Amino acid sequence: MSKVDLSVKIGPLKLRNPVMLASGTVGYGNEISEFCDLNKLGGIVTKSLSLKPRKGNPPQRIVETPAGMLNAIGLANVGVEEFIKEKIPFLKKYDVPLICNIAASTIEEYVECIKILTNEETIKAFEINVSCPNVREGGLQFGNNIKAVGKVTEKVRAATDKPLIIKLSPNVSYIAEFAEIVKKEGGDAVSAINTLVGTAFNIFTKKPKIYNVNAGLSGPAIKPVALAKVLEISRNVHIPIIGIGGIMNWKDVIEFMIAGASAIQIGTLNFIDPAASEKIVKEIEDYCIQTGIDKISELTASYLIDK
Amino acid sequence: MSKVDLSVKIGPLKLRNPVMLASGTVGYGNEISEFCDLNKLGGIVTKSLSLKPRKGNPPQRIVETPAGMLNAIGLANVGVEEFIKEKIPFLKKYDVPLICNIAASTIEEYVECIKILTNEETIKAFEINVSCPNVREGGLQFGNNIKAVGKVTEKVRAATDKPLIIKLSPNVSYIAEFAEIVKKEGGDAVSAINTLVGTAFNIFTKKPKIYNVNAGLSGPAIKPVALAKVLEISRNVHIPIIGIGGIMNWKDVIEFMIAGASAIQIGTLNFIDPAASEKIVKEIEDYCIQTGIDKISELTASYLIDK
Amino acid sequence: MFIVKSRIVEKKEPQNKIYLLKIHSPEIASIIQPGQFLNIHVSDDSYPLLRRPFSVCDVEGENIYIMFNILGEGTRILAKKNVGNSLDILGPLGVGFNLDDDYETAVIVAGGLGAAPFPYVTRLLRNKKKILSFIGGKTELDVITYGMHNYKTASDDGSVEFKGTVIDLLKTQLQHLQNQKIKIFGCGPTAMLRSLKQFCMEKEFNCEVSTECAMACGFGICQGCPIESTKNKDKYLLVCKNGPVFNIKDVIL
Amino acid sequence: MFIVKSRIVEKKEPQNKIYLLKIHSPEIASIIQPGQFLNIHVSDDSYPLLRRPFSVCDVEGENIYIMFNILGEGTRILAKKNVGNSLDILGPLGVGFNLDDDYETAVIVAGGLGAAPFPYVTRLLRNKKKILSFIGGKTELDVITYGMHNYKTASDDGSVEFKGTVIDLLKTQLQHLQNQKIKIFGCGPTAMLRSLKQFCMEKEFNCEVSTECAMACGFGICQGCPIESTKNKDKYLLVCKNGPVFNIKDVIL
Ligand SMILES: Cc1cc2nc3c(=O)[nH]c(=O)nc-3n(C[C@H](O)[C@H](O)[C@H](O)COP(=O)(O)OP(=O)(O)OC[C@H]3O[C@@H](n4cnc5c(N)ncnc54)[C@H](O)[C@@H]3O)c2cc1C
Ligand SMILES: Cc1cc2nc3c(=O)[nH]c(=O)nc-3n(C[C@H](O)[C@H](O)[C@H](O)COP(=O)(O)OP(=O)(O)OC[C@H]3O[C@@H](n4cnc5c(N)ncnc54)[C@H](O)[C@@H]3O)c2cc1C
Ligand SMILES: Cc1cc2nc3c(=O)[nH]c(=O)nc-3n(C[C@H](O)[C@H](O)[C@H](O)COP(=O)(O)O)c2cc1C
Ligand SMILES: Cc1cc2nc3c(=O)[nH]c(=O)nc-3n(C[C@H](O)[C@H](O)[C@H](O)COP(=O)(O)O)c2cc1C
Ligand code: FES
Ligand code: FES
Repeated sequence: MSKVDLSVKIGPLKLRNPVMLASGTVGYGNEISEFCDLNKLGGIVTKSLSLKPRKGNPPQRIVETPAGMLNAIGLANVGVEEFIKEKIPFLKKYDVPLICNIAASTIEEYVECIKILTNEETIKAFEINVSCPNVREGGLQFGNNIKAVGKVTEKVRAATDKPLIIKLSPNVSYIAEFAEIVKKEGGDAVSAINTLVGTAFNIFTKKPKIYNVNAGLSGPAIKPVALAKVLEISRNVHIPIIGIGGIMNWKDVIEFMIAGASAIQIGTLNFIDPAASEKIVKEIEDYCIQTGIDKISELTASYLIDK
Repeated sequence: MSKVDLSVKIGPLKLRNPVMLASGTVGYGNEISEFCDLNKLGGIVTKSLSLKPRKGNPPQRIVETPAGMLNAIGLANVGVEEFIKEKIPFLKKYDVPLICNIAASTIEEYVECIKILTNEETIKAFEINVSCPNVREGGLQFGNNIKAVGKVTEKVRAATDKPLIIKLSPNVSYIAEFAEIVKKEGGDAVSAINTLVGTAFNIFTKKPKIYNVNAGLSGPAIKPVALAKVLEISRNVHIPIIGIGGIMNWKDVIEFMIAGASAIQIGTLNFIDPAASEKIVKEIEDYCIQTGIDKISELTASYLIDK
Repeated sequence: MFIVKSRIVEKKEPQNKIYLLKIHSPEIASIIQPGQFLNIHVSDDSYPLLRRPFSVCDVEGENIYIMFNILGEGTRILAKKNVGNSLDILGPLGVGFNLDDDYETAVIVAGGLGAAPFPYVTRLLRNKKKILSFIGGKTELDVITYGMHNYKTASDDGSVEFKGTVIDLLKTQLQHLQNQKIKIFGCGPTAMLRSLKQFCMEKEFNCEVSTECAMACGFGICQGCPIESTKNKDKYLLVCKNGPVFNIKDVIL
Repeated sequence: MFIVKSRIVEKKEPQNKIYLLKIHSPEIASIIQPGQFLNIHVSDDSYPLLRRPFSVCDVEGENIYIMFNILGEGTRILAKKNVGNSLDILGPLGVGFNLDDDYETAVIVAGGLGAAPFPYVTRLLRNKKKILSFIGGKTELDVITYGMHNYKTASDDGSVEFKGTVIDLLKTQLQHLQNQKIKIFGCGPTAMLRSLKQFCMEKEFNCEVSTECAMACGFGICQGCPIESTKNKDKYLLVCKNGPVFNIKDVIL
């Protein structure tokens, strides 16, 4: 038996450890399960699901940047119906908390998705993506508009008893205000952060490198920003935080927890080393042993700030 | 004689080429003049000056991050009086447009600084730093508050006839709204972007790595974000833009101009290669020759976006 | 699919600016199919961040080969590697060529670095089928004949046998091709694949092509590599998972 | 100040985990003073981004030496460099030791890698002054005697001559020190410099120390490296420009 208690709680959601896989970076778990034992992880978050299947953006969807990458997938996904029929059966085989990430263009669509999914026993929580910068009709206006985020939270809350996580956009002036409204409207936790808005041009063709023009920046480049956002929420709002953004190794996990995260999600790293998350679970345990921590949850918001 | 016309105009300010050195990354020009011929550059922007000298933050002020760095200098500067007495005489020796960057905690302080400096002939323009994230009493509330930015622009505009550039914070939901108010209140141009707010923790001491806790992220990591902000302004507001953020080579300069910048500033790169800016001027000229561009100003906002 | 650290055991420049690395990787060598690819972490640190995809160029016993030229930072770093260095390889990935159909002559059509997958294809087919290869490039230097068999060459500048594109060259052999049961295997720049498609659709030739797309993961989790399908307009195929080799009828290039 | 590409001409590990690079850099070698430093871009690409500062360890003709151990990514990359590789060096930087005062005996006090600047100091003083060196470290492995002269050693674990800190060792020699006109030159961890300061202030010894601080530029343009001055409370000194060597009286450690 392990000497360290790695379990964490995100509101009502209990995870065996704080390491989850982030939405959009593991599909529906199938391919990555060849590289890492899902049963060793804290949780897995699906690609954002919408009511109907989405084709997503034409290529080019991806471009590498210094210590990061831009993506504009355009929320390509199978839709909730096919998800239930084709993807849940696979995920059922695993004993890992499944968190369903939902993206929609209207508040009604969010609610409808939730209603369809909420009775699926395999689904242990919902993560609401209000912040995807790549959908023109949706995403942006929600994620950057405090009233809209409040409204979405309220309506979705009414539609499910399952733990409810709102995934926040970092592209705002004060992210803590958004966490505050989520809390007020009954959300159980916030995820921070989704990608930063970025772009890139080909200097010979003068065209954007990414078809959608604007894209989401992820990877180690954004880690300092993500940490500052987590800290901002942690210092101002009493709500569990799932830290996301540029995590590349166990040290980054610890850093996010110190800054205020109760758990974390690994995104871009899955593309580079799909076996990393399982290793990281082991390594954060070693850190706890080495530094005499009995319960990893003690690390959350353990920052020592003088002022 | 050079075959390419590298000159650019930023409102009323004419520069011999679009390559400037960014505030806070060249001090007052002295040290960097040992590595690069200031007379070859488009312009040089001073470290932010305040009315009184500022001591700045205690160490640690700097930490490296993936493809970037965090800084929280705390606007250490000599103050406007000493600047005039000690620094201007050196800068007078050069034939390079000198742009004075001003930071203050109150609107009155901005105006007072400008009044003291505006009669100095050597100073060719002002850049107003409304966005420094490291000063607690100032900076942040200005930079993220649209009314405050409007007010500062209005008051400073009334205090000087010199070209007036407002340097915008990227830590906002819609930067174009800020450019819009700057335009409305009579600003001649905007600089975009200042640093992103970020932080970092030591995972063994649990203390922030930077004394000030929050710091500004600069360097190639932020280039995609900076480009997206420049593009956002360019597509929405008719005002000259000075592009800043992560420029490491001539290609990045061209990319910023395509995205909408009339000129650019080099920041973090000066620390790594203080001779780079002079080389870059030569290299963008080569690009123009190679691609048949007679006037580099044609590049500004030359993006080809289908939709 | 494996993630393995594999040692470079040989490094060659079979022709100017073309690099060939022989890598000892028994796990991968034993199962990889022609047209499949590897996603390689080219550096020892985290720069550049993403892996770089390379077709398997050839397989010899426990060794695999990759062939590349220097395009950007990733291939620059790779070109500096030496015998004894290790590479972090993810593979085998994707769907390769189907060599086992009912045909007599394999017609290989390669443009520039599109030649990369064909030494392996050639090795496997050499004793089973007739092979006719057509290799094109901008200039003589870009015409890569390494590991190819029974080939004709074309270059835009006429510095080799034929002046014109490799598809133009192919067309001159039309009569010859129509006399036998052929299957075409193509790889090269998109413009070449497009005109190959037109040619094959007109003449009703069976053809498989290896396609390219910017990729983040290479194994189906990022959705970064869409390619338009002719069969289902509502859904993209993924180059990394459903391809990179497709029947030319099935994709819009 | 120059930015030069300089070739590594020799690489040594004078003791376990301590690396010494000899670099052919005539421009810098001809002018650099002991206690000055170099800011080195350790990689060929842009990762890591910032230069890394290293004291000049020694100078021999047209060559300069640096000494380091592996701390993080930058020094890890540096340790992998070999003879023939080039380094991009910015220097000489900062203000070094003043060796020319009026004193008879130079007392060198080094803790751990703080030994780095002293081989050069020793070389320059060897024929001019008496030298007494005190070298400390956590264990025997951390006590670096390379290039030192007439030294006594201390380690926290007692694995060398003296058990305790190097300052404790220094104190045992107090009587001896007070008998002559000395100047102390110190370099090492901040904790060591602090207790050295206390010792020097009490006994009124003249002392210069080389300090450290996280740096971005190394030559005065970023304001990243403040150190509190005893003379002017309203302004920080800059480690890179006003230092790294300071009279111990002038700075708050
Ligand atoms: C399935 C597959 C198989 C491949 N097989 C080979 C092979 O066998 N040999 C070989 O030399 N190359 C092959 N490539 C292309 C190879 O992956 C790219 O050349 C490489 O990623 C470039 O990396 P870089 O860091 O050097 O260049 P970067 O700095 O990433 O890019 C340099 C330039 O190349 C362009 N570029 C980057 N990636 C691609 C791409 N995938 N397709 C087209 N243009 C690109 C960029 O837009 C840029 O203009 C293959 C690609 C795929 C998708
Ligand atoms: C003027 C000056 C002279 C120096 N001379 C030498 C020398 O001769 N030999 C030598 O081995 N080292 C010397 N150093 C320290 C050396 O610069 C650092 O060890 C090096 O920058 C670490 O780089 P890295 O990438 O390996 O580690 P990083 O990944 O940058 O850091 C690894 C760890 O070291 C800490 N660290 C980084 N930089 C410093 C620093 N400047 N001071 C204290 N801790 C730091 C970090 O906080 C981190 O915990 C000197 C520093 C200065 C300022
Ligand atoms: C290719 C890609 C696709 C993504 N798709 C989604 C998505 O569908 N829904 C969502 O909420 N976040 C999505 N994200 C954001 C990630 O979940 C994560 O918030 C972000 O990438 C930052 O973490 P990282 O730096 O570790 O990647 C996506 C990220 C990437 C790189
Ligand atoms: C060490 C440091 C100090 C800075 N000081 C100032 C400042 O005083 N005033 C200001 O307007 N911007 C300041 N900046 C921001 C830069 O001018 C620039 O906007 C930013 O660094 C982004 O550009 P870069 O990525 O090229 O560095 C500073 C940046 C750095 C790295
Ligand atoms: S490259 Fe990730 S899905 Fe194809
Ligand atoms: S390191 Fe930049 S001023 Fe000292």
